[in-house]
Amino acid sequence: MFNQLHFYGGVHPEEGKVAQSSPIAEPPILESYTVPCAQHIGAPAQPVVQKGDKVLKGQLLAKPNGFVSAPVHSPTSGEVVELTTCLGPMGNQIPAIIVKSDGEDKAADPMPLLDPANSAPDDLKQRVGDAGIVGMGGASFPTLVKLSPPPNKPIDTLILNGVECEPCLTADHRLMLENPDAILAGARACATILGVKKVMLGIEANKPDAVALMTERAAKFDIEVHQLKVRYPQGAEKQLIYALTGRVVPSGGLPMDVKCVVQNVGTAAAIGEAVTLGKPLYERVTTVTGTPVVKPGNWRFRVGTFYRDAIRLSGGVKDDVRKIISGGPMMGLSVCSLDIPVMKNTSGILLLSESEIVQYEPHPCIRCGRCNDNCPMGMMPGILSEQIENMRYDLAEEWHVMDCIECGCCSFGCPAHRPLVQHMKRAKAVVVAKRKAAAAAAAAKKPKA
Amino acid sequence: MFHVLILTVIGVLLALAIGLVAKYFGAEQDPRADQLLELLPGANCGGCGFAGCADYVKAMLEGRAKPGCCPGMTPASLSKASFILGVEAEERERKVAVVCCRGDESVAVNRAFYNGVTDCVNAVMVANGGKACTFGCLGLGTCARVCPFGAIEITEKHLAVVHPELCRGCNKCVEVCPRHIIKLVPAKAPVHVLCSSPESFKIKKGVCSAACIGCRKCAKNAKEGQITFNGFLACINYANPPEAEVADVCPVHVIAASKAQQSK
Amino acid sequence: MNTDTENNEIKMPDVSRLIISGAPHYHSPDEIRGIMFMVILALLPACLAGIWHFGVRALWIMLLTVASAVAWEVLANKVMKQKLSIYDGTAILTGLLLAMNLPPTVPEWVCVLGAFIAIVLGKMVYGGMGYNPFNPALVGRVALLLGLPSIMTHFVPPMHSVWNWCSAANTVTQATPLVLTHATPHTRAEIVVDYMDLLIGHCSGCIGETCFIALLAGGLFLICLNLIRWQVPVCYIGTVFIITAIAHHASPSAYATPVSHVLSGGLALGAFFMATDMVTTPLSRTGSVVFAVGCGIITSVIRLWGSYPEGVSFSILIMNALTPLIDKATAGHPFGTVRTAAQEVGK
Amino acid sequence: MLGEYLALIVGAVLVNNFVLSRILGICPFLGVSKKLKTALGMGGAVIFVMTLSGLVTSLIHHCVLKPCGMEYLRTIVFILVIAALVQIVEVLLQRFSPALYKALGIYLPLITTNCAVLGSAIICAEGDYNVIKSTVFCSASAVGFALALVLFASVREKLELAKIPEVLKGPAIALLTASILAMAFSGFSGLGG
Repeated sequence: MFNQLHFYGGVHPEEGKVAQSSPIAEPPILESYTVPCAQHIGAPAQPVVQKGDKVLKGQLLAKPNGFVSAPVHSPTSGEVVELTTCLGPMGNQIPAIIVKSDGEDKAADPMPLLDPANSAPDDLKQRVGDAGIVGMGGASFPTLVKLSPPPNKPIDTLILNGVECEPCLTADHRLMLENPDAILAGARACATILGVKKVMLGIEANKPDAVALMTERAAKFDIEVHQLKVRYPQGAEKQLIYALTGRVVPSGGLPMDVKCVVQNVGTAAAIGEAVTLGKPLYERVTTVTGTPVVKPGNWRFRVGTFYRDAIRLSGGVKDDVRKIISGGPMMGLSVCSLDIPVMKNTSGILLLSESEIVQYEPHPCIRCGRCNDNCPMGMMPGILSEQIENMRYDLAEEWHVMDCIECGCCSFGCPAHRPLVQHMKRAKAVVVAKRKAAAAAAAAKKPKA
Repeated sequence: MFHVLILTVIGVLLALAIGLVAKYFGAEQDPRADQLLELLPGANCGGCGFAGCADYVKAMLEGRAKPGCCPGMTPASLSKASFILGVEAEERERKVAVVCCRGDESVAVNRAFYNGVTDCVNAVMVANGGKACTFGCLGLGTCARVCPFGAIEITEKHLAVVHPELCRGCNKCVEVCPRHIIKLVPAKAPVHVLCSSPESFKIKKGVCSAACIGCRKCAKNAKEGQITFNGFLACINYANPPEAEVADVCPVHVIAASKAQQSK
Repeated sequence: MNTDTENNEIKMPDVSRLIISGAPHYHSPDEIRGIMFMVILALLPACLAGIWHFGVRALWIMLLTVASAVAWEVLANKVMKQKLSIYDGTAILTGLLLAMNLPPTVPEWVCVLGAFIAIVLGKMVYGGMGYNPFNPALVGRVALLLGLPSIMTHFVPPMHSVWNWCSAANTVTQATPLVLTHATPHTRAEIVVDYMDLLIGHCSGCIGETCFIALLAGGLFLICLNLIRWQVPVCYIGTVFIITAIAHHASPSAYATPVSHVLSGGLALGAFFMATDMVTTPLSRTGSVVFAVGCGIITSVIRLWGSYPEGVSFSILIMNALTPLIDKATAGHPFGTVRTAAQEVGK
Repeated sequence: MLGEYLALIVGAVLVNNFVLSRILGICPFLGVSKKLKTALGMGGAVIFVMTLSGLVTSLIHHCVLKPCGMEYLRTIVFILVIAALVQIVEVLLQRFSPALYKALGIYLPLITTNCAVLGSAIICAEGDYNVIKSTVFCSASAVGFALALVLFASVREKLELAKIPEVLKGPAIALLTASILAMAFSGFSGLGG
């Protein structure tokens, strides 16, 4: 209690975790599921089924296309109706497979069971890839890639991220309370794969029940549980590593540069189930919440469930909904349709009513320095924003815009209501494009010279 | 007389010092560099493929580039530059940018109200922008802001329009457009297809009443190979462009006569 | 699966009313107007002290300056064809700060002129709130001080009656405590400065700067609300204290005691309300400390060795000019940078 | 002795700052202050030229003009010397820092006619400073000039991002800012005796 670990900067928005006491519910089988083939960063998976094929629950629908990719499995048994596209949370069309369920929900034969502590690391790694596991905290980076650090980057610490610093979301919290053994088994499997001894689990102090339970269970797995200060963005990789180990991830670097690998508890649970039960990733715990929702709660949704169905299962809405957000209120994506499927990284569906949405008009920066104090990366969002407004991306690059982790603390606290993080996202996109073009130009020049 | 002597002595001594320094520390400079720089537009737009006008001049002097690379040079200054460099003048086709979308607010459907930074790059990052057509111009003016020649206008109905008489074809707007709907085309081309969506008729019809419906009437009224199709989208073959009359047969008026030709 | 009946009962979101916008979707309730209001509130004790000491004319000066500041801003908005910007409260605050920096005997036209210099030349020509490099109120005050020295240094002893109308005509001039401490060494010995008088502001000076306790209360209020950084007043006053203490220790007859330096003049007003002005001071905490220490050094140097008795306004303006450089110097180290540099060296 | 030089330096840098108090050298002050980097380069160039010109002119003053009783030739001789010095600096800069040479542009030859350089030399001659004193004075003045230039450039870099009304952009706002800076510096009056 007295020694809560933390990082520099950050904010403390209203927590709004109304769904934290409602247990994870099982939704009924829906008529059909629209399973997107691009649920991860990297190349979309390649469908291996055709229209009219009969599939079973957990059967492979699409295979990975390249190293940075992940397979997709069927959420239920039934028939493949169509290979089409659907709207993703980013607003773009992504390839998808529609599976019409037969109502029997018959599972395919599970993959052979493995022992998280004693199986061969390569077998376990293979399983993580086969089960289609991706980072379930939001970034959806294929976990197999994360667990395959290059040989020149030794890893000595595995960090489990049970922070869930986003307000409103409670999925990871419930998962830690209801399925701690899967998380710990998954953590052990990851540790075996990476060959590390030290495993740390960080939980924010606003979840004392989860801290107590995990501490009790983790003892026999030799996993340290740490309580962290309630401060957003405590769950950001670089901040979490700093709070737990005191190591600073270098600018532009990855956790592996400081010998760490960070896994979300949801991902760990999925790995645990894939290893001990042989079950691929086709369902996840998602929070449906927000003041307009009649019955906010946590659900174990199958991948491919439309937001429309998720909201309907939660009893619909009672107010006028003005914003639907995929994820939490600080970093989530606002979406413009209900026909978007729940994906492997959908940690929450948040609805905001008229009174909660902010439609401010930005004022000029009054240089109060709050963004600077709030920024967990110690940047100067205020000055950067003015530079970016004037299209001075060169200056912005000089003032370290590329270090931004897009947590939104600056915009959250800005009394002038400036779109600070939005400006920085744009600058990052522009700078990345510029660097790519420069690299391409350099590559084109080289052979001549 | 004595003061004249003193002044002369001081002057001679100083001249000697300057001469010595210039001899031992002086740097060579090509006198042609300044002349060439004067002939360039000086907008540092990067359209030549070099980092600004001065860099291009350097490249020309070192023989790494030809005088025709700058899209903004007038033919007269181009021939002067060729003369200075002592190379053959090269004919260069004038190119202009064209925004391949005519879906302004009156014809295109908005699927949601976008409340954020007035910039297309930002809008695309938020649920792909408010416009339902993912190939439609968002009209938030990113291209107009990067144009060094002020050639792009955002209409009242939020659509970017290039004024070909001002456009120098520097490619900046083409690079910055997050929807990739601005194209660099020969200024001579008589018609353009003002739509970029190759999606199916079903999807396009729901989102924009000014989209190319893929009826192929234009292709039938043009010669072989002048109009090709990419999915449901008619594409002008700029190497062999069709006549301006093709525009008249288009039922949705998505094929429009080029403004550069109209203004002539 | 009786979806039909369910659909009848369950209300679903109306997709056509959805708004899309970039994260974050939550926002803290703070806004500029609220901050400005709090700063004005924090200035009130000092205003009341000014009225108590210098009579109701002080109130009149303050109201007039604030009103003309607002009027000039409206006029500038109209001329520049901008949206009205007076609602953010910065014009009121600037006017009030300027008034508190005027002696109670100033003629009315000086208030209007000062407000013009502060608002129009100090702020609006730069594009309005947020873009001005110098503190507008101080620009107004320093311009008046240099242009109209006799009017701006016509200080009177405090009145004992609130209803006294202390215009220049019916008052006698009295030197401020700082002018006295700035005096020649042999007269200094005779001056006995009563710290209690300085604390409650029972001495001559500008309307808002005399009462240390009232200013301290306002400053503490702002620090508690986290609207100003406590480091700024502490470092500023601390630096002045240390430098004047060294000077006093070296030559007690030539230099006044550090306590009297801290309590007298515009130091408290400057340290709590001017050096903490958000727009014209560095963004980062480190930068603020550098700024405050710089202000302290310049103030002490001008007070001890310059020809002006008071250096607070000048020092803050000079440090305002240094602010971009300080920002640039303190922006160099985001989280993680140091390590990269070390690694690059390692490579 | 030391105190005298300290007073001289403080006086030249802060109190009688060439730009902000004597209003000398305004041309490069306004012209080369758009970017901090060029301002630093210009400041360096001026410090170099002024120190050297202070040394050379006072040598000429003491060794040639005064013994010959030809103080009336002062202005023309000093201009000659300064012009030659600037030429040399230009050649050296072009060789060793072409980027800075390009950035300074026309303002580098303009140091020739920079009244600050001539002004400092004439102030020294008028006050009949000895060689060391005039060199110190000239370099201190140049430091003051560079200080004002750098301060001003940093403020102007910030103003570049401000929404200044179109009519006031450029020299208008620069002059206004310079006047406020000059007012701020006037607070130093009386320092250094």
